[in-house]
Amino acid sequence: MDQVLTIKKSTEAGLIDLLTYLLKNKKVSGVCSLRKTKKQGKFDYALITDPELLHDVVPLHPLMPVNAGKMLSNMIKMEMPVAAVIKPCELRSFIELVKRSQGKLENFLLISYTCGGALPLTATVENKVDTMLPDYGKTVAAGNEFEHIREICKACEYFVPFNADATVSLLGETGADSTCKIFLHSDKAKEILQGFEVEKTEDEFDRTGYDQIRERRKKYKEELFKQIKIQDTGLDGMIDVFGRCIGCHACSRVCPICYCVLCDFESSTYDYDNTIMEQELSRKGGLRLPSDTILYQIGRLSHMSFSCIGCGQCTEVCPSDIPVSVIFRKCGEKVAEIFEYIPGRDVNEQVPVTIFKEEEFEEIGEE
Amino acid sequence: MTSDFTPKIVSFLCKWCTYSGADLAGTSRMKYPPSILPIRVMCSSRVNPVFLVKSFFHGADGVLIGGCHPGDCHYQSGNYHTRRRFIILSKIFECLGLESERLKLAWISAAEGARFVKVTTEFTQKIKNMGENPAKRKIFI
Amino acid sequence: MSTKIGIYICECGPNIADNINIDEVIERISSSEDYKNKQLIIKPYKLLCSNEGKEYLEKEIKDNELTHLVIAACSPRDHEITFINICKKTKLNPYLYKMVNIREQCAWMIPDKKKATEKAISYIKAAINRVLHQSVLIEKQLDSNPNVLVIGGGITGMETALSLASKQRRVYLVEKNSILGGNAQSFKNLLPRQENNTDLVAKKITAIQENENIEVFTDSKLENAVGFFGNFEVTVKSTKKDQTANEFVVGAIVLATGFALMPTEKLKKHAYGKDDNVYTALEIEQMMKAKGKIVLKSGKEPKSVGLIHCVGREDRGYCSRICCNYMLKIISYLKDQSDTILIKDFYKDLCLPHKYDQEYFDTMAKKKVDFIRISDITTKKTHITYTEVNGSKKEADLDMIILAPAMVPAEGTEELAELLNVPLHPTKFFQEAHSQLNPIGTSLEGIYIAGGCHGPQGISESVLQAKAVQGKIVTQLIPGEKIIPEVKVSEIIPDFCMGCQTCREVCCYGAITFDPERGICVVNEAICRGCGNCVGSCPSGAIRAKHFTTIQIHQEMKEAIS
Amino acid sequence: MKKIQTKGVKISSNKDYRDSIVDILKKMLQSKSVDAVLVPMRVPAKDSYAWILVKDEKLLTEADPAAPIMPIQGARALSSFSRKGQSMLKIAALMRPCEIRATIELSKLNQVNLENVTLISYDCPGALPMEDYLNDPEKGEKKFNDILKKLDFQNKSIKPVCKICDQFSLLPVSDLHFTLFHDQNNTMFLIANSNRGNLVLKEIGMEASHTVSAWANGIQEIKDKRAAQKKGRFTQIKKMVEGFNSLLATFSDCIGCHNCQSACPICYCRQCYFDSESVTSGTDLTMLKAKKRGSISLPQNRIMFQVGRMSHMSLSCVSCGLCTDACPVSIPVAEIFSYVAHNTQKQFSYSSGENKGEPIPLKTFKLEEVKGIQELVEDAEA
Repeated sequence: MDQVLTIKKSTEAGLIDLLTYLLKNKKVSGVCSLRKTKKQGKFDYALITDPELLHDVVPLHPLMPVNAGKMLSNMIKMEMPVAAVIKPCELRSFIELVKRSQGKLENFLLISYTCGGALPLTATVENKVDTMLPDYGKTVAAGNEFEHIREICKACEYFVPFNADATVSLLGETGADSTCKIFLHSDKAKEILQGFEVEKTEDEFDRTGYDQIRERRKKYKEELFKQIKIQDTGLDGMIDVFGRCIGCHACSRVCPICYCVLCDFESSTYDYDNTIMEQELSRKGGLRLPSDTILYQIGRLSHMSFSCIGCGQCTEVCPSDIPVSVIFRKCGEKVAEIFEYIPGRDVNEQVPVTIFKEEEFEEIGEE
Repeated sequence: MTSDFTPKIVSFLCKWCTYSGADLAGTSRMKYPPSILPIRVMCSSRVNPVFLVKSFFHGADGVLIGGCHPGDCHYQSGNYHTRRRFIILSKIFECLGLESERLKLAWISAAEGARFVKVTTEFTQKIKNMGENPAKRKIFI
Repeated sequence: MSTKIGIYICECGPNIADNINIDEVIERISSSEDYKNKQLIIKPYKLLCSNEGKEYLEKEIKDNELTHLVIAACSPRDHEITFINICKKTKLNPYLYKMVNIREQCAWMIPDKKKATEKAISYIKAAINRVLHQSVLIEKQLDSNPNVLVIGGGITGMETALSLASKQRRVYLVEKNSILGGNAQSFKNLLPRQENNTDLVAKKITAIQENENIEVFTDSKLENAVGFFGNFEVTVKSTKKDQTANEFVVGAIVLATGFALMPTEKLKKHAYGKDDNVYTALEIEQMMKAKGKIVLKSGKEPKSVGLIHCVGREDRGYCSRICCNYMLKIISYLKDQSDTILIKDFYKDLCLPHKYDQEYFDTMAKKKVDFIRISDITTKKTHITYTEVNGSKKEADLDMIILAPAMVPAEGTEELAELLNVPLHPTKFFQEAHSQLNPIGTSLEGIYIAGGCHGPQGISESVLQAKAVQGKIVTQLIPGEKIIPEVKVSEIIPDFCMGCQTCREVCCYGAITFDPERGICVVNEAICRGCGNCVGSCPSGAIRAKHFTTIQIHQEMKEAIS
Repeated sequence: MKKIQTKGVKISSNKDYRDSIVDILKKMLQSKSVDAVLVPMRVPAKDSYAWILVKDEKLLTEADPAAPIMPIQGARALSSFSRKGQSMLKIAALMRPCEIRATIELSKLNQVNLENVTLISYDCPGALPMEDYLNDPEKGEKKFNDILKKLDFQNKSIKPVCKICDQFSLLPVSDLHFTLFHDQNNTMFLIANSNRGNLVLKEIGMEASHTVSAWANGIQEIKDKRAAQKKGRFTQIKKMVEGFNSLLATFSDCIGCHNCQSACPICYCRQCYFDSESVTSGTDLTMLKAKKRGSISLPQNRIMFQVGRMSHMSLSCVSCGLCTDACPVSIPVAEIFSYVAHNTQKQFSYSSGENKGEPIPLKTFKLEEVKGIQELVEDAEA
């Protein structure tokens, strides 16, 4: 049974109260949240230890300058947990990283929320966040998708967090401007917030209450997947989509699942000696340089597709405007389906490539 | 496609089972197409899926992984991992509309010389019917 | 020293020469653009594996100061080692040599000489490309400890200890109970000849006690074991309080932890524990041994007895193999006791796997025993309801019920498996390295399994396995000899390793450990078998399979594609 | 300074400039003067360009010698082929002057092997920003065609960093050069600027006999205009980056993706120092730092990365503008780096990519250099 905190303030103000309580009473060593920067209309993630500085935090802003899951994985040694307010997809990516020993759950009190989707990076670049927010808020309170959020967010069916210690109810919460409702799921959260004196009740967080939104987003997802025609156009379709890839590998750099310090495809293994390239050149008459443009994409898919949580950062940073995230999400979903795997759902669910069952795919290799 | 098209098939054969199976086929003087150029590995699980991707994009008409039957892996469970990796890659190929039929995984034991011949002959024929790997001539990949 | 590659093509008498145009191979390779600035020496020879051939090759390597060697001949299965040994006689490192199989996988399989020649050329070129990217590997020699740790003091463990102990080889025998003997000491007689068992077990125990090369630890268990074949550091601790731990080094470990019967709470379906006159077969053996006869709780002899086979077989998912036989033994105990006793034997399938068994069954069948083949059976007190295979439902009231419960691994098997990193079969018995080809090995070199912990089996098979383990250890762990661990192992490049432990999880040998201090994984080269699974699993490219590096394989692929 | 050639081969002027260049490249392949040419080619989806090393002359018809955009720096493409050492093949690379300069810098860092490579430059009017082009490639093509047609070297659509580029024409390191910029007579010249260039001319049966002074004067005029624009722009940039707070404000959108570094031709490192454990493993300090200051921004080290990268590569920066193209949050990285590079290079009287022989200042030193330091030391000692 969850414990429900009800604070008679706007959702954001209520959450800030909670964070302030945590930090003031030294229940956590720091708070990790989005905040306003000194420059108007710009935001970044921050680790805050001084409760006075919490007045700048905007924990529920629909922005993702970086995927926080990747960010949290870098915080290794901590004597007390840090309270982190992150989006469900960021939390899922963090779980995927924890499975790969790239982060520690016990370092954090993970607060997430029912997510209405994130704005693209351009919203901040073009200083549009402040003007968009009121409409965004209203749309989310009504349980709808704001038109300017990332495409991949409109197609996201995992907007209710898995594995959060606490969930802030935001999506479809009509009273969000006057009431803040926070569900505490874990004993850790209940214990840490024992002394936080607000209205507390017992209730079960109703995951099924969002079915309508989920169905709508799933539908949108199917549409989005359909638009990516690669599946029907084969190799030429791949070349059409990835032909303009400049091989900068920005997608992998911002990807929370790509945790390698050096991507294998940037290693000397893939610096071919001249003989290999000259052989290709002779056969084709022409050779793209640098080569292995599509190989890299498929290689990356083979490494991480089943763990893709669809945060959309790759699309955001692609200088060639390739819809990387839709393609990866689509492939990822199809691959994960084989193993009935949902990335980030459960920290004890093992990554498909680390395990196997003897009795599976028995027809493979036998014919 | 001209009928004298000889496909190039990169084959990664596990030393203990499939490579020995191929040897047995030879010793028994069985015949199979010369399209197969075997690369001997200790275990099929050594075959990184990217080897298949690389073979495919660098112009192989087909790629074959040969390993021990499930349960018979010389290294206990290597082939189970191979199987999962292969499934994942095939699915990715499928999602991207690439010809996953050019990738093949076959369990062939050291005693199955005839099976080695059957698998390689059929696979070669299948690739022949499919024609040359289009990636062979694409310059923009 | 500049690169100088020697390529020797064996004609293998007519075997290769008849179907491959060797002159053309030589001509085409030596004129290839690919090796324009490399020094190639390429020559044919009639039979390289002959004594003359070997001498010729040795001389060639030395005289030409070859830096790399390619032999195009038969399958490496036949002669890889032959040419490695020649390399070893010269200064050429054997890992700078590559063998090409142009016989089995070329000359013998392609009927068309032209095509076979083509294939031979690309096959040899792939080897040249590869060999140029191979690296020197140095074999290490490690001291080995000849001593053996045997876990389990039952028949199997004792047999193993006795067969191995010698002046050069100490055996440590660890038994969790206070006395040796294990399950076998409960049996009164042994099949098939109904020999008296007490003597046999006692003789073994005495032999162990008298053997000064065997050290016995009763009431003890294995506390810790680290290391690898030839060098396991083990700690054996007494289960009694305040006992100090014994630490010593052994070269091999034998698991002979035996079996137990299915836990009694699982036998409730057959009224076990609910009625005083429901017994397990083992209890009957114990009763026979103690009292010399089979009696009811009341002390009276039973007039009617029901025997139920296969108890728990469906649950466990396997046949326990020995039960049918010992049930026959119990029938003989009962018939010896009273000629008129009514015996109903309920079985689903009879398992009579040994050459003596059928004869024994036939003898018993003559003694007026109802062998009833059933499809289902339930017991309420000593009242039995059963369905025969023909579908008819019947009932019976009997004085006594004797159950043959499934054999299960002894208590502590899982714990031991985890401690040693030895895999378990889904039945929870130990998993052998290969069910047919290496049934007494485990996935870890130097750790062997024998007896009931291997799976349900009788004493004869257990002893057989003990002997097999002995053979394996005696030939592999020779006192005073060094062991040469595999050199074609994996190595982790620390700078690229992220410590995600994917490799550790896929390695079935426990050869990879995580170093929390550095946050990276480390390969224990002495345990690694070089399969390369970890390399295939690492997304960071942080693991290199020595002698099977990605770059070496890329070189072979290049030729396969061209 | 090497003397710039004043004579060139007159090339038929009736044709489109692209065809003229392709014709010459074909001749080079036909005469076996080179084995392959590296040229940009429009990708099949027609929405970008890729570098293709062409051996089969038939493919050259697809080549686009002067692409409107620069998705990948030519130096990077060449480096991917020749990093591992000298190729057996003789290659001609047709690139923008900034790409040639980056190639020269990379050759000094052993990332390009210039043996067997002929560098061909052309008068570059600038490139379009990737973002603009990708929004509507056909419009981009048209726009760029107009620029070429009108010889509009001051067009407002080109990348900001191109507008302040005064090294857009024949370089001392070019082997051959096509003069796209021409006078009213529509004359286009091919200039051989090195022994290798002359040899190629000879092999394709051409001779440099026409004087190109009119072209040279025209180029000089544009150079002067661009230099003036540069000066003006640098004054603005200076304000954007001088002082920590301005720097912070300018990079306030930075998400720390390091894609500027990925796209940069000079950043050749396999792994950036700022992505390496030496920088990232200090994360245990994150908490300490946060405690000391009350809060810290995440991800850490974003400004340090920018400044650090400047210290690593500004001496070789060629102001090609790929960093700005690659920046997902549209920070004018290229102009900032160009400004910094201008100043660091001035310190050593070095101009990146101008000269093959001149070592990168960080690889050498002179006993008496960097005016002012000596005085500072003396003052301190007094």
